[in-house]
This record gives sequence, structure tokens and C-alpha cells, in this order.
Amino acid sequence: MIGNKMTRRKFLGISAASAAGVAFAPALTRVVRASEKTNDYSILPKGKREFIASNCDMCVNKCGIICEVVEGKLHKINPNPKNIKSRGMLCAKGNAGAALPYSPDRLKTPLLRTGKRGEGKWKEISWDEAFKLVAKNLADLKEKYQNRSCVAFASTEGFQEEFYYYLVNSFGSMNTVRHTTLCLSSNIQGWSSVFGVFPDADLQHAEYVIMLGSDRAQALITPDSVDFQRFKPKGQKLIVLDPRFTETAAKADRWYPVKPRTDQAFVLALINVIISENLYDHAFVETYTYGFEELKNLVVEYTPEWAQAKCEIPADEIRQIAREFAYHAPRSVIYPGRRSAFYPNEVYIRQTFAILAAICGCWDTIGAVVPKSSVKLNMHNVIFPFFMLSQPRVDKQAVGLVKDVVPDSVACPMVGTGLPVDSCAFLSEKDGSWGSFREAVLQDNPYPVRGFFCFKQNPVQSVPNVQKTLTMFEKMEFICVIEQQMSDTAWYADLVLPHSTYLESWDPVHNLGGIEPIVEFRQPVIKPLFDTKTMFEIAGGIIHEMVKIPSLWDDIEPADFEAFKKDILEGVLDKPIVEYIQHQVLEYPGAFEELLKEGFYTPDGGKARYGSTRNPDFRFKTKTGKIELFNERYKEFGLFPLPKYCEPSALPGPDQYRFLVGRTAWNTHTSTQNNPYLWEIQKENTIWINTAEAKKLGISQGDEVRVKSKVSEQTIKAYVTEKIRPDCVFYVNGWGRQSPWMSQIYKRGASESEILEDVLDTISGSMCMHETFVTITKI
Amino acid sequence: MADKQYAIVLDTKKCLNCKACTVACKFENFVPVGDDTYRIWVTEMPLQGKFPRLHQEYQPSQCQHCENAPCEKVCPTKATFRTREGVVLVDYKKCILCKACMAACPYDARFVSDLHEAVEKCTFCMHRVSEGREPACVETCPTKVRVFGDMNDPASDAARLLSSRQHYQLKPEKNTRPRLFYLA
Amino acid sequence: MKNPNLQAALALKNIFFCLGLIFRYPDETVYTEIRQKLEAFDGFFSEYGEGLPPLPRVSDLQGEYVSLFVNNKGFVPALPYASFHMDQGQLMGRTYFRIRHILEESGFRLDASAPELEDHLSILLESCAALVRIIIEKNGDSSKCQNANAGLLELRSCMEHWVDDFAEKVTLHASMDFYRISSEALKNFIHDLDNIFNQVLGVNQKNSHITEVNR
Amino acid sequence: MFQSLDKYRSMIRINKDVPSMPFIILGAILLFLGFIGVVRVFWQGHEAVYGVTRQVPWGLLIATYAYFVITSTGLAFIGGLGHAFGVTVFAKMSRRIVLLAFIILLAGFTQIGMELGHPFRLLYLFILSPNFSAPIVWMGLFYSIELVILAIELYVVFNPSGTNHKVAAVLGFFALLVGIVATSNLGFVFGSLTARPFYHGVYFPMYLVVSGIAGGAALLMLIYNIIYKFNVPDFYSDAMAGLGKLMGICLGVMIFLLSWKIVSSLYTQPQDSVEAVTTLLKGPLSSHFWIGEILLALCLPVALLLISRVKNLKALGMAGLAFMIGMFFTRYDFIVAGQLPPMRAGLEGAGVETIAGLVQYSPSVGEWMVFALGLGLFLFLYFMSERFLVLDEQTRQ
Repeated sequence: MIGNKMTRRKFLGISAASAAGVAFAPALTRVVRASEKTNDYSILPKGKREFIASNCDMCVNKCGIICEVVEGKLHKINPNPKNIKSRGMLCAKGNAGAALPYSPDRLKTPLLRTGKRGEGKWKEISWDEAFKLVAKNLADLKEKYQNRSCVAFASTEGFQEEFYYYLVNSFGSMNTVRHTTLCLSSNIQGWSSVFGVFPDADLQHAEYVIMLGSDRAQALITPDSVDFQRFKPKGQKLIVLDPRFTETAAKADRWYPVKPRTDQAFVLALINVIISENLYDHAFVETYTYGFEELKNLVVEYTPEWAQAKCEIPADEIRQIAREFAYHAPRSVIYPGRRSAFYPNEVYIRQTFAILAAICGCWDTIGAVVPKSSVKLNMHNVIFPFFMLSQPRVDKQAVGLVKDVVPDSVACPMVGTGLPVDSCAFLSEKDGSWGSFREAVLQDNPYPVRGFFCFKQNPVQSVPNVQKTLTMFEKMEFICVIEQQMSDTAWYADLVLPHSTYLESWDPVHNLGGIEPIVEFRQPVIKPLFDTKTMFEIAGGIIHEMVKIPSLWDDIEPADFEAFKKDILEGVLDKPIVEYIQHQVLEYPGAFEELLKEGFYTPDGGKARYGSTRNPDFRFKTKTGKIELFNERYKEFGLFPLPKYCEPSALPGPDQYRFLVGRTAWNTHTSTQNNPYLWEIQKENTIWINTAEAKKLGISQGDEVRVKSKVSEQTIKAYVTEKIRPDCVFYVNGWGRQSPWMSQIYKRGASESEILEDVLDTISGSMCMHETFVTITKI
Repeated sequence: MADKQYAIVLDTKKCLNCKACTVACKFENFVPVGDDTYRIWVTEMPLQGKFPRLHQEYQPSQCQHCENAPCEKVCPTKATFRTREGVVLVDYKKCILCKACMAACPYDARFVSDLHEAVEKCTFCMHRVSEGREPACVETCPTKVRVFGDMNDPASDAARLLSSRQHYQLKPEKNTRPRLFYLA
Repeated sequence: MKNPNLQAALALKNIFFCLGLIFRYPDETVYTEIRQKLEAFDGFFSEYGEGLPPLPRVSDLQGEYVSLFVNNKGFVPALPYASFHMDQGQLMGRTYFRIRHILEESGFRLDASAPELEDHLSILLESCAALVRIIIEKNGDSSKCQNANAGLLELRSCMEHWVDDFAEKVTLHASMDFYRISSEALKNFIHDLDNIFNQVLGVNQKNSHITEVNR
Repeated sequence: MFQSLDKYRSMIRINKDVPSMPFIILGAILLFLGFIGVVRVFWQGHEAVYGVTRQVPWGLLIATYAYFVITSTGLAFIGGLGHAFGVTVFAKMSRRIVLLAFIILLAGFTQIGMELGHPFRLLYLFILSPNFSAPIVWMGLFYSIELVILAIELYVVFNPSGTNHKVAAVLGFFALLVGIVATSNLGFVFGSLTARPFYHGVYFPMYLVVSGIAGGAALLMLIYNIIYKFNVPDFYSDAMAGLGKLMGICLGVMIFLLSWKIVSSLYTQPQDSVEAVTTLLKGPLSSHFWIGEILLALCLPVALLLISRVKNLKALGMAGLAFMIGMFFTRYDFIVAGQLPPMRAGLEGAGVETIAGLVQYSPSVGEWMVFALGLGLFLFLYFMSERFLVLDEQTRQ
């Protein structure tokens, strides 16, 4: 190791002499005498142990947590036993969150790209420089394209997202894309088309539950994942339809490996039986619904025998399930779930679910499907200026733009002639549709988008067809990413801003709707380890720099500009965030103190709320104000107003398998795999292949196979199992990173976003996750 | 018999195989990341049946805190001992790492800890229990598969479950008399 | 030892500080300082390594620093945090608290404006410089600088544990010579510290009484 | 001064005619390798250097420990026969017997010392906090006593003023007794493991003792052939024949015991036990079992003893050599086979990796190095003694 020279060396040689005389600049000294300055060096007294209530951010569920902090170091995250949303549980991810702030790979300081994009050459800059840089780029882009919407803003939901929208609205771009079209847009759209809202299921009291394609045991959602096993009433029956034998299927009384894309046929047949056998809730249908006769006419042909031919579930059993469902109504649940679109007719599938619930009167009563209630919070009444140079969304007129990514089924009579031209494609304007947005940007139609902001979203990993996303990035003149870790998306950015973890920051209060509504919030449990900031501080910092650039404000009235400064800056962002939070709960005396103590707040002790819409005079948020079995608005837009069954336009070829997506309980999409405590549970993904098919292909357990879709091919180890239909294959998301991610994940398993094709659901604009067909070959 | 007698009753039918318990245990007890270093685990029992008639169970497990603990018998230095509450613990300072307990344990519940430089295993989170808190795995479980309690207290949930439900223990033929009870 | 060799002790202090600067993010000020003062350490670098590390342009050095030590795609090739190496790949492990304790015991702390952790390599080296300074000020009177002596020895043994791995990773991932040569020299220097402390400061295990804290 | 040296003349001498140098050199090389191994263990820790796992906590070092110490007690048994029970044919070998027994016991102690995570803790905890229900305590106690007895015996047989035969007889008796007790307790360390049916019961306490006696005889037959370059003088033929017969009887008993062990495991197929035996018969350990355990340790020695009618001393040496090699596999097999059937099936999530239902173990380089330490220590010390000490009291006097 060390040569001879080393061992016999005397340090007093001439070599040292010159070194002795050097005098370094005193200002560079960072290790200083403790007495020289005083500051709060230790955030907690020595040896002190504290339990601080807060809220988890490892996935979307926002479970209550109590953090055990010892001498300023987070030791353990415990569940909050009092939290009614999470029912006192904390999953593997939530527990593993305790490693998050101490991950050495986290972003530590603002980084500015100095090399080529994606080359990985960065320099550290100060937050001041970063804010100036952002403001300048925004101003330049606005000047150059004379259109504020030339900068797009992507984000994912989270407590700090509202401050991201302070930034978006202060700049005035209309182009925002949220996660929903990768997530649950179609589901919300489908249920809302009937009830006007997206409801929850009262699994604690339901006697009969049908779950289609929801793996509640692994894809954890609180409180459902808790309720469906822990609090399930005695005798409750659970029927699960899933092409895979999931952990949820293992809990089911009956599991049907339904043929993919035919769930709707199954539910239509249930409706057929219930109507033809006169099992529906006459009074409810009469009082609350609209369009029953049309529905009745539609489903005449959808007999159980017809459905059996489609979905491969015996007609007898369909009949039996229909009768049982009706028998237990209203304590019957067809589970709404929370999942992304699987098929192009996804909205209609969900509409069918909702109609089944509606005709049986399984609505807004104990044990049924119940609309979410919420706790009213005090809003900050800020009005953002109206900017003249804000053009409408780039994907507003999506017709024509998306023809490449929408399957032939748009030609199907139920959908009419094409995509809707109205924003009914989206949950709301601000959600957008990733698929059509990306197509529009790629085609510069109707105008160029040249700036891209990203707040904690990772489109490079999460949006199907990665190559298109990267091509879109190439068009961008400025990309800024606000993140905790160097995500694949951040890697392509020009400027990366490090966001504090949820354990280091104050977050505003959030109202979580549900049968038992609750408000959740976060407070810092540890001091930030590095020079990171929250979106609240980042928005404030950037907007302060923006107001210094006059050209950014030349398309609004000067008076509006003054009002803006007063309301937004002085009124909100310049104040401590704690004041913002206190303002939110102003109406509830003592609520803020309770939040600090418990990490959540409920005005009425978290009682379940039923029946708010069970009033003949109640106006549902539909066109007719009734529960619409026949959707008037769809009719208006040229869409089929009833859930007519349409044959799939694309089916797997003879050698092809349908690629399925799914989740595990120990990872959140693509974001947690490099957490060592989660990594050790699963070190790589494997592709599920049915035993009989594997035999045909000559594949045995653990063999390397090549998976090939239209857009990509991946290699992965085979998991030969009885737990999947012979015509499908599956692997879980989050592996197969191309880049040397953590050494553990690098090139382990295969990537989902790489293999998936981009196919859009025709109404909600969601990405369809089960429309990729692959071939499998043994290597 | 005034002493508490701790036990864990498991309703494995409720287990989601979500691994929350195993991660919670690692943080709570400073158990390092590693393939051999774990105190508790969740086994996916063999899949039964043929497609599409399938059945599968999940079995969380850990040190059984046997009343007749083989590990305690073979420990030459009394490093492994049972408390008055029936909890089998290891006094790390007394462990000579002869690993006889690892060979003797029919449940493969023990492992060598670099941190303690001793053989370690589940402690029923006695440091939490003494503060009136539940073991970490019990507390974090979404569906409350595990119920921790005092068998001597008829009012405890654990005792109630034991008296009202059929249950079994793992490897009864070894006559270890575990303090982990699985509901049938 | 009654009288530390003053000349050598000053040199030692400066070498520590210089290495601390080298493994610190090279913003303009730091870079300028390195550029101006590096020559004086020619002897040091030729004795412990391949000679003076060639200083690239500031922008290149900054890029290299970030990609080696701060952030890279997913993982950081050569993490400069002691805790990462000593405590299972996590920041702020036991080692971190131990190091903070050492600083506190010797009357030091990290300046509040430095957004870094106390166990960052550059801070460890700077801390060593600060401790050597204490010993110089106290003229090596071991009764007055026990904590500094003990702290130095402990920082040394801490760095010794992982400096090989660190230097290896730097060599593996470095795209230019500066950090490669510097980390090699650092490695050799750290391994020789036992000898140097004994010679120059008269500090060795025998005359130090490390105050154990409850870990 | 010369007088006092004179006193030791009966003991110290340079034996040029004994081929000791190659073994001393070999021993030194192995010691050096062993030393490297020891440094690695201290530097990197047991976990990093050894191949043992959670599922197979006992590996090569326990096997080599057993190999050495059981042979030692076998030697002590033979020595005891000579001293205490008047089986005088072995009396002429007593110096070598006692010396071999002592040195090989030391070699065994190096193995257990390196295997234990805290060997020094053991020293005081055995006194402060002994658990008398633990077989290891008794095993440790009796092997420690054995070492003391052998040390005293060593003094007695090398006493320059002549061996006190009465004392030697008493010591020999105790060495024999304690040796049997210690080895059967070693057997009971395994026999007490109800978790592992392959180990559980009286088989190993018995089998280890018998195979140990055979091992003692085999080692003596081998050593005598080596130091006389396979030309053992007639003076020893009666002793050698005695050893051969003793070994033959032991081999017979071993075959008898082993057969019933296998039959009883296969017949009703008690869980684990049959799996363990199957690893030997046709599993991962089958080559060890058939070549080492059956061919080298049992069949070949039996054949050589029968063919030579226990008269050809070279054949006895060869039988000894075959047995000592075979016995190494036997010891390894019994330690490993009993642990290969997992305590929990290798199902997903169980944290147990199995191949064909068995966990895996293979010794690491570090473990082999520590074995080299024990073997090197034995060769070095013993052949140094051969070179510099007078071991054939009867012939030379």
C-alpha cells in the first residue's frame, strides 16, 4: 500500500518548510471557535427525545405519522394511532421515509448545468442566483414568443403544489400538466359522468364488494386497504376480478381472472340481470336518476351469456353475482378504486360501474358508495392578474394532434368522430392530458412551447414512450426541475432546485375529502440537512425576482401589478408559512394547536358523513342535476351518452401477450426503489408468465427473457407462475433504469415506461396502461 | 402469577404481505439492511391449486419467545435468558458468538449482529413495551394481523382472541411452547 | 512533548487546511485561494503523491466536483461524508454525532453559514487544522490540549477507515487528474498521520485520553 | 552447568534420521497462511471473512475443531489404556501419544478460538455466568481439564528423572476418562439440538468417541510410518498390531452405528433427518460421503487391515493415512449435513435461499486459512519435537 518512502519519512523535511509559511484567507475558515458566535447550533438539547406529529409523503395517501426524533436525528417514523384517515397504520414506504432525509444521493444545493444537456456537468449556485436565473429565463421566453403559455408547468399532487401554482399563475401560462392522466382521470371522469363527483367506498360496512382491477392489498390506499381486511364486517363477501392472482385476489371469496378489456361486459351483464329480473331499487331510480329507460333499452342485449363469451366468466355466476349484489344493496359496493386508465374505453367502464351502483341505490348511505365530504378551509383570496399574452392551452384543440396515439376505437360509433374538442377531456383545465399535451408540443401546434418547469414529477420515468418525452425536452430552451433527488427528469434539466423533504418543512393544511373528512398538515421534524428550500420559499424567491423585471408585467394594468405585489407577495409569500396555515384554519378555534399536537384536525371528531345528497331536491353536478344514467353532456359533445360496449380495436396477435401493470406495497411508482430499506425487499422485478405458456416457450423459472413491444425491448428474468392468465404478462414498475441509478437498481430488471406504448383513452385523455402487446422470447 | 405473560396472537388471514412490519422493525431496532439481518419476516406460503382455482396465505413470523426455549438451554453463558414476562432476550455483553442458539432455534429467528457483536433477535420491543407502547411491528400493521398483549390479563385483546378462537403454534412437535399464536 | 516543532506543526496545520480547501466546492474564492497557495505545497504533493495536482479551469473543476462529490445521476460516485462510509451508507449516523462531539469538546463548531454536515471530508480536514492550531497555541502542553490531541487522533482514525475506498472511487470516476492526484496524496498522507502526529506534535495513543461519550 | 544440561540429555537431541524438516517447513508455511487468515479476521471481522451464514452458522472451523480435538481424545484413550489398564503394548509409545494428544488438542483450540466471536469473553463468562444446562459448558470444561491433564502427563513422561509410573497411570486413567466425557459432550452439543433431528439423540456422542479412538490409532500408525520412513522397526510391531486391532474394532463399530443411522433416517423418514442423510447419499455432500467417509475412512482401512492381517506395518500406515483423510470429510459432513435442511422453507419473503430445498454452504478462503493455522501448528510443533526431543525412550535407553 504505502512504499518504503512513506514509512521512513520524516515530516520535517524541506517539503514542509514552504507549507509552513502559507497564510490562508481567514474568511475561508468554516470551523470556528464556539464562543465566537452564537446561534442555535443544536436544534434540540442533548439526548432529548421528542415525538412530533406530522404527515407522510412517501405516496399520495397522506397518512398520519409520529416521528421519534433523538438529538435532532430522526430515528423512527411511527404511525399516528389517532389519525382516522390512515387508521393508525404505516406501511413499509412510510416507515422507510425515515431514511429519506439521510440519503446521501439527495440534492443538496441548486445546480446549474454547465455542459451539454444530459451530460451531467453542473455547478453549484446560490439560491439568489437561481431565482434571478429563473426570472430572467421566464422573461426572455415571454419576450421571444410573445406568449406566456410557451412555458409549460408539470407537477404532481402534494401539499406544496399550491405554491407551485402561485408561480404558474404569476407567470400566466395556461399549459400545466398534472399527474392525473397517468393516474385516475378516467376513473373520476367515469363516475362523475353519473354522479357528478368521484365517491369513496364504505368498505367498513359493505356486505358485498366487487373489486375490478384494484389490488387493495398491495396498491395501498388508506383507509380502504385497512378497512377491507381489518374492519370487514362478518360475512362480507369480496368478489375480485383481475387477470392476476394478486394479494387482494388471495383475500377474495371468489376470484375471476377476467379477460382484459372486458370488465365492462361483465358489469353490463350485471345491470342486465338486475333490470330484467326487476331487482333494482325502484324508488331510488325514480327519485334520483335520469335516463333509466334508455339504459334499459341499451342493456337488453347484454345478457350474461353474451358477457360470458366476452369476459370468460360463466353466465350462471354472473347471474348469481348480480342477484347477490342486488340482495345486499344498498350495502353493496362496486369498488371505484384508484387507478390509471387501462383501456381506451376506460371512462365508459367506470361509467358502467357507477350506473350499477346507481340503479341499486347503493349511494350515499352506510355500506355503499358515498360522496366525499370535506372540511371547509379558509381560502387565501388572491386574484392573479389576467395576462394579455396568455394563450389557451396548447392541447385545447386536440383533434388531429393526437391521431397517432388514439386507437382506431375512436371510429367506434359510441365515441363518434373523434376526440372531444372541449375541456371535458380533462378533469379540469389545469390537469391537462400528458398524451395530448406532448403531441401538441412535439408538433408545435398551434404554437411553440419552449420552456418547461417540473415540480416533483418525473415524466421521463412515468410517462409511457420515453423517447417522445426526450424529444419534447430537446425542443425546450429552458428546463427547470424542482426535486428532492436527481431524477431521470432532473438529469435533463438546465437548472435543478433542491426541495426539502417532507420531514424538514412546513406544509400548508390540506383538506382530505372522504366519508370521514380530515385536514392534514406537516411540520418540520428535523432541521434541513442541506441548502434546500420548500416550494413556498422557492415561489416567493422567484416571484420577487420576477417583479424586478418590468418586461414581465407589460401586458397587465399597472394597478393590477401593484395589487399583485400587495396580495401575493406581501400578503402571502413574504409572511411566514405558519401564518398561511393559521389563516387556513382560522374558522376553527384551537385547530392550529391541535394540528401541531396531533398532525391532523377534524372539526367533529371525524364522524362518518352519510346522506348529504339523499334529498330529492339535491342538485347533482350533472347537466340535469340528477344522477345521469344517460349523460346529456356526452350527447352534446357527440359522445355516446350511454356505456355502450364496443369491441376492442386492437387485440394481442397470436404470439403476443397483453402487458399488465400493477403495484407492490413497498414501492411508490418509480420514486422509492433506491431506498435501501425498500430495495432489500425486492431487488429487481421479474416478468410473470403463466406456467403453461412458459412451458410452450421453453422458459423456466429465472430464465432471462426478451420482452418486445412496438416501442422498445427489455430483458428481464422470468417468474413462472399460475398467478396470471395465460394471455397476459406482467412486471412491476420502477426497475430497469438505464442510468447507473443506485448501483443496486442499475440495469436490474426491466422498465415499465420503456416498454409501454402511448395509447390514449378517448375521453379523459389518460394514458392506457394495458394496451401494449409484447412478444416474449427466451434468451 | 402476578407477572405479565406477553404473547403475540396473529390473524394471518388479514395479512396483506405489505412488509410494513419488517421495515418498521429494522428502523426501530437499528437492524441493518442485509439479506441475513432481519428479526421478522413475512413468508408467502406455497400457492395452492391450479389456475384459476388458487389459494395463497401469507405468514408473518419472528422469534417465537418459546416457554421451552432451545436457544436458552444451549447458551453456555446465559446470554440468552427469559424474563419474568416470558420474553426471551439476549444480553449482548454475555454473548460469545458460539452460535449454538442459532443452530438450536427451530425457527431460524436469530442472526449475528455486527452492531452488537452478538447474536440478536426479536425482543418483543421490550424498550417500547416498558414505555407503554406496542412493539413496532404490531403498531404499524395496516390490518393489525399481530395482537400483542398479556395472556394473564383476561381482558387483553390477545387473551380474548386466544380464548375465543382456535389457534395453532409453529412446529408444535418440537415442544418449544411458543408465545406466538396463529389463529386458525 | 514539551515543544512541538513549530515549523513542522505550522506546515501540518496548513496542509490540513489546504486539503480541506481542495475537497471543498471550488467557488470563485476557494478556487482563487487554491490557485494562489497551491505552489507552496509542492513538496507535500511530491512526497505523498505524484506532485502538484494540475488545476483545471474553474468551470471544469466545478463540474467535476459536483459530479464526483455532490450529485450525479442517481448516485454520487465518491461521497465525502464520514457517516456514509462508517454507518451503512446513511448521512448523520453515529459517526456524525461523534465528530460533532469532538468539535464541541475542543471548543469549535461549524459556522452556521456553511450549509454542510460536520462529517464532510473538507470540514474534517479543516477541523484537523483547527485542532493543530490549538496545540500550537498551547505550545504542545498536553495537559492543556488533551481534547485537541484526542480529537486529532480520532479524526485521523476515522478518515483512515474510509480514505482508501474514497480515493479508489475518485480514481475510478474522475475525468481529470486534479481530484485523482489530490485524493491519492490525501490517502497516503492520512496513512502517515500516525507517524507525523508522533513526530511533530508528540501526540500518540499513549498520551491521549479520549473522552468517551455515550454513543 | 554442564551437569544440569546433562540432566536433560535424555530428552533433548537432534534427530537427523527422522524426516522432520519437510514437515516443519510445511508446518511453517501453513502457519504463515494461518497468520494471514487471523489478521484478516481481526481486520475485517468474522462475518466478512467466514462463509458461514444465518442458516449454516457452523462451518469448516467447527469441523476442524472436532477433527483435532476428537483425535486428541482418541490418543488420550490409547495412552490411558497403556498407563492405566496395563495394556503394555502401547506403553512404549507413551511419549509420542501424550505429545501428539497435547499438540493436536492445542491445534483444536486454535480452531474454536478463531470460530468464537468473543473467545476471551468466554474465559471469564464460563466462570461468572455458566449455564449448566448447556452442553458447550461441559464440553469446554472437560476439554480444558483434558488439556491440563495432558500437560501434566507431558511433564511426567518427559520427566528427566524418569517416569513415575504410578502417577502416569492415574493421569492416564483420567485422561482417558475425561477425554471420553469431553468428546461425548461434544457429541451432545449436537445431540441436544431438537430442532435438527439429524443431530438429535445419542448417535453423535457415541460415534464421535468411537471414531476418535480409531483416529488416535490411525494417527499413531501413520506417524510411526512417517518417522521411520515406512520402515517401522520390529520393536514396535506388537504396538502397531495392537493399534491396528483397536482401530479395526472401532471401524466395525463405526460401520455398525453409521448403518443404523442411515437406515433409521431413511426408514421412517423423520423430517430433516432424512433430508440431511440424503444430502450425504446423493445430495451436495455425496462425493465427500462416498469417497471420503465411506471409501477412505471405512472401506480402505478395513480392507488394508484385513488383507495385511494387521501384520504389515506399511499397510497399517496406509490405513492410518486413508483414515485421517477420510475422517476430515466425515467431520465436515456431519457438521454441514445437519444444517443444510433449512429451519424454514425457502419461500418468497422467508429470507431463506434454498436450492432443491437445501441451504448452501461452502467454506471461504478465510476459513481454510484458519484451518491451515491449526494444521500448521500441529505439524510444526510436533515435528520440531521429533527433531529435538527424545521420543523413543525405550529404544534409545
